[in-house]
Amino acid sequence: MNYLIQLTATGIAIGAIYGLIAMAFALVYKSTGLINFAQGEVAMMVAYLTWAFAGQFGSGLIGVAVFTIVAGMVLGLVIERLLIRPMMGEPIFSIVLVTIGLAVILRSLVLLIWDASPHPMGIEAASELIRIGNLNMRAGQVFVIGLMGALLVASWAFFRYSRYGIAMRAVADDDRTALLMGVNTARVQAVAWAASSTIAGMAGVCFAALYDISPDIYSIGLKAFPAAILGGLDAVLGSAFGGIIVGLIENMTGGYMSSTIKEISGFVLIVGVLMIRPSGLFGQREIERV
Amino acid sequence: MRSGNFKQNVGELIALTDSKSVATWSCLLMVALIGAPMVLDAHLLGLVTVILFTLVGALGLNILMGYTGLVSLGHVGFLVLGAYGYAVTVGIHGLHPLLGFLMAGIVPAIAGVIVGAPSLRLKGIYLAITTMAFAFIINTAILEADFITNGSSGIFLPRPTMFGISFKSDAAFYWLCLFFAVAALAVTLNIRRSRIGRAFMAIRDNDIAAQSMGINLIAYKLLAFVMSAFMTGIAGALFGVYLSFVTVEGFTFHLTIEALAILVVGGLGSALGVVLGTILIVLLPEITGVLLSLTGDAAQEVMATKAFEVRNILYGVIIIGFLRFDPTGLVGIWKDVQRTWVNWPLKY
Amino acid sequence: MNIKSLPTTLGLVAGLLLGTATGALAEQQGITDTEILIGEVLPVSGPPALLGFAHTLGVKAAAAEINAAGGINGRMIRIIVEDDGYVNSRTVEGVRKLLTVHKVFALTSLSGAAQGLTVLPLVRDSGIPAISPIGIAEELHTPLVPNIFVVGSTYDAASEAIVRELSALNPGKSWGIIVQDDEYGSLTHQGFDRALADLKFDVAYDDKYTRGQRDFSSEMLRLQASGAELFMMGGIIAENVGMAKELERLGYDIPLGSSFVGRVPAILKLMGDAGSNLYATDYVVPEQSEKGIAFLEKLSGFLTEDEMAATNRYTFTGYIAARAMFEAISRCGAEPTWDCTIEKLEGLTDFETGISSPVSFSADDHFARLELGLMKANVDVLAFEPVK
Amino acid sequence: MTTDQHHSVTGGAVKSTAVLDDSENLLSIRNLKVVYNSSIEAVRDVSLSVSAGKIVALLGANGAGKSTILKGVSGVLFTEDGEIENGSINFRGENISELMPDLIVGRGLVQVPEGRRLFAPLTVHENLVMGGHLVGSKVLAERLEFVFELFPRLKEKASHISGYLSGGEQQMVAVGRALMSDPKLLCLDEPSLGLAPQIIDEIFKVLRKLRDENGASILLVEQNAHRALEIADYAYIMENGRVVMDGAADALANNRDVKEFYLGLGEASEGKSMRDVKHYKRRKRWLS
Repeated sequence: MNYLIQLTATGIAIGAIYGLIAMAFALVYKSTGLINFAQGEVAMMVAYLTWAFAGQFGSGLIGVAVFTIVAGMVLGLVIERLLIRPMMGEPIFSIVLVTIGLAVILRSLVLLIWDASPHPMGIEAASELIRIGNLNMRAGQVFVIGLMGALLVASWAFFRYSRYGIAMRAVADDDRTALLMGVNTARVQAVAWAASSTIAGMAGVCFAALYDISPDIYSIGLKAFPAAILGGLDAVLGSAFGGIIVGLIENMTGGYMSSTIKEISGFVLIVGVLMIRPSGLFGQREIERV
Repeated sequence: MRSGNFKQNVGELIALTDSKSVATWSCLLMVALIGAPMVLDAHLLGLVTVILFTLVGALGLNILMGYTGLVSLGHVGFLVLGAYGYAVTVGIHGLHPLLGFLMAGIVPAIAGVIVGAPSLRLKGIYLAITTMAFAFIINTAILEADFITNGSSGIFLPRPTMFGISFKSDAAFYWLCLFFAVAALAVTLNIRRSRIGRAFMAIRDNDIAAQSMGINLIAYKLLAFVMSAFMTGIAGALFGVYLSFVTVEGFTFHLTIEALAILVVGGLGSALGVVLGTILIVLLPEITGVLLSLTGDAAQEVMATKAFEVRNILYGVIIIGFLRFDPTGLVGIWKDVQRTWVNWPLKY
Repeated sequence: MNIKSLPTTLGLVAGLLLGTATGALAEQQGITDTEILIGEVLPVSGPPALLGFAHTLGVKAAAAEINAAGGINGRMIRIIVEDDGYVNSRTVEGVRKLLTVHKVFALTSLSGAAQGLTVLPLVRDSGIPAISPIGIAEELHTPLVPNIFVVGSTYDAASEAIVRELSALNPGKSWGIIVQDDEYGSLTHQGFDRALADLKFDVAYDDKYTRGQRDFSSEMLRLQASGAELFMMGGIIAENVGMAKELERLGYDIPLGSSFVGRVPAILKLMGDAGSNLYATDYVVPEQSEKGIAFLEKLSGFLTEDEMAATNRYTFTGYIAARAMFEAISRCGAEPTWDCTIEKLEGLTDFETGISSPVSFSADDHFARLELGLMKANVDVLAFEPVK
Repeated sequence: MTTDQHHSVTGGAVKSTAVLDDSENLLSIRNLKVVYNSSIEAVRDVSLSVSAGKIVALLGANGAGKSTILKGVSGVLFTEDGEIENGSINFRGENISELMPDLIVGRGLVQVPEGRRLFAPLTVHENLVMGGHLVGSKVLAERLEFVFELFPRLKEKASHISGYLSGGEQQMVAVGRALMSDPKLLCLDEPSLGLAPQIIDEIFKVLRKLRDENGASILLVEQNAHRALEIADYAYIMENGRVVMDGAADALANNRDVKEFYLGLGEASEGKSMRDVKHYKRRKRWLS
């Protein structure tokens, strides 16, 4: 029983990181209809920037948190302004390819500026052990679960009740008509990119704090793909849940089957799910009436 | 000189070329390519060989993405299956290389049916991700099935001997790749002007409309996957033979991105574009090397240890640059140049 | 050019420009009156640069040492490094370039094991003397390849050694093992299995993970649940760190065995206290041994401070390989040729470098197996120290 | 034929400037020329105006350029590679032809797009909130009340997903959504398209009510000339990107040519001879 609880707890912790990145995927998809293939790379870049910041100015938690948010927002805005907005009106596929190009650039940039070796993130607080019942958790693991929970509630309320949130959903559905309603769609999309990069950045920093910083952090983006798809690309909340599900399934297959299956379990899962529900578990089906 | 581009019947429209000069130049190029090993040094010959077998794979992807408009991010999966199809047949069981090449096409083609099946239900990004998932699953499957594939140990591949000809030398292997590249190009060009090709392009432009015109969506989408996978598989086998050693590690996800870059840079859906794109992308490292050697010492210092990174950044920049400033790719530029050449000094 | 391998080279020659080919036959490539050109293909970019770059430093130091003493019979050594980023196709390109564009005289590295296998036919057919201290795959030395020499130890031997040593220190204890899903992992497991067949201990946990995996929570939990008392970590760097830290979280403090592959200071820095029970075997001396300290002292004379910070065990292995190669070339006297160099390498017996057991090759064995020694991590100084 | 002339039903050819006087008009478009993809001319030299408190109908067949004018007015031409090459659009004395759409909405000019274009996954309530995107929350609540009063059915369905509503209900949401920002000028693009006659009645009744009771100004683009002329005060008829006729709605409704070409009420409906056809062609030419 304890074994199962342990598996569940750590599965939720890693799932929360996937979930955050999946939320980031969904945010961009929802407001622009795009998949940002550089999402994992954005997370990595923010983590590296934060690492460099912590190296310079110390690893005070508040300082690191503020910097992460600022770095994420700035990175998101820069990407949107330099790469995405000029592509407005081009086919979706072309813009998706632009993000693939961005992914390649960000990966190499990290190696160019820093180096290829793993380094400790330097946030000691994250690796402190916390005892809950009879299981040990790292403080960072508990934090990331809490962070995802908080962002989950916040974004639910945002999209449900805030007028800006509703406007974002409207832009996602039909940006031209949103324009006619007086929405500055470019600004909405910029905000979505900023928010997405910030959330991804938080996930990147948490991951780096738990598992060290190294140039292959971007691969959490690959793990979050199945999560986002599973939840439904257009469902921000669904994606977060998708992350938890993928984390849990990974840990269950790892804990009861084998480790090699664990690493692809997410992909196997989505292939199965997509065959049955082509828009994911929580995704909106195309409304055929209109 | 022609004063314009007029087609008077369908035959002219679908002809491979209506221009004598294009035909002449193609023949000259062919002769030059056949004679290349006599002139090029080993390094350059190696590069041209890489271009040739990369071209086979890129043309394969082009059938799926360029012609039929189905996005695949898992083409490296077909590539690795092709390499293993050949390696298991020839490298492990010692069967005839011809059978190996056949398997290199058939195995991925079968996988193509399996991967293609979701394309009937999924569209766009969802399909792209399913294909990507496939690439990851294939890798694990090959590693796990070590009783067939030698697992992680990899398979040694000697250069083949077929019909009494040994392809051991670089020149001979080059000619083998040239043969496959020309064959792939011929197939691609001819698909384009056949009923199948027109069906593919109809699906690309509007699959619902295509269906209403009597095109069997299921059959043609699967056919596109099968043909694409077959060609990509052949490229995988050639790649494996070139490396002389096949492991899963040799086929990274990066290859998929490289293939996408080729199509984007060259110009999606155009065979000429794929050729130009392949040449540019394969030669990119050499080009950057030359360019950076022209710069100062400081840059060369960076190049000494960070050459790969600089190159990759350039890679990304080129992809984005083409998408942003010239979505028609190199083939578009080529056509512009041609037009300017013919019409100069008039605009059009 | 090597006369014996001429028939096999004919294919290559056909691919060469005729003039260049005859030119190459006339005089030995890579050698001038003042210079000997040595080539290496290695990952000096990307994550594996950690080992590749450290290796180049060892070779650089060895060359600097020789050059400072007047070079090899008056010729200075110049080294050309081709970066392959650990990608097989780029290794092929790199070796091709070294052979035909730079026209080097000898190769002091063939990159990693899988990369070495990939370029094996190319290097073999060219006839160039090559020594491989990093990629130690069986096919590189058995059956004998006339011009390729291998120095060091195999992964399976290292794994077998550590399992034996740790079993001897902890008699009767049960083992757990996890390996990477690649060639390195399967060799590690082979070594483990050989020790198992001999010592017949209990194996409580046995698993395989996917390359690049970072989160080992479920695996380490299974290890703990299995009750294994000794653990063979078959990862390289980030993976071993992940496992050790996970075990620390679970509060499961057992002796951890690892191969020499990831035995670099970076790993200890990353592990922190979690690495306090980490053991390894290696065929080069640990940094914290007498010989190790002396060697690093010597290196600092040839390398900059930044470079010294990047040194690790691969600097040691690179140095050993380079010294052996240079020794063989110098024994050829004024007009070294490929044939002569290969012959002199084969004649190398008990060649001392001071940082490993002596290097010996023979005409029918091109693999110098160096003795493996047990060492333990010292997390306070971020280095390994001998165990005895 | 000079392009700056219109054929007024009332008195042959008159100078268009006589009809347009910017100071009195809410919206006045002068000599507008719109080009798509820098090559296709969709609208040329169109001048028209809407005065406060009136319903002005813009009639014409498919492809006449009516929607293009609305898009130009709303500032969304750029999304379709369209461009205003010439002319001006004055709204309440300000040239708005260079403004971004959100700013135009902010000035009080709102469009109900063709085909309704609801935000299908959003609820009716959320769609309405979107309409009031630029107004303060207090005004928003008032306007919501107003729209629900206008279309009581929407109140019942406020929490329904708008994509699943019937066509008529969707049109109500679309009109209600546009009214949310309390516009000075409401533009409707083919509100009758694809709707059952009684639904059209209902919608048009609301439009009339808006004008009569709330003093609303409306620019109504319609193919259904018959219906439009019923409620409009003034109308323009477009053909091939140009305004070919304009006049008071009732006068137009009684014009012989308008009757025949736009209202389908040709007197010689039976047994058309070759002569009729020739006559038709001649008049058709004259009209364009």
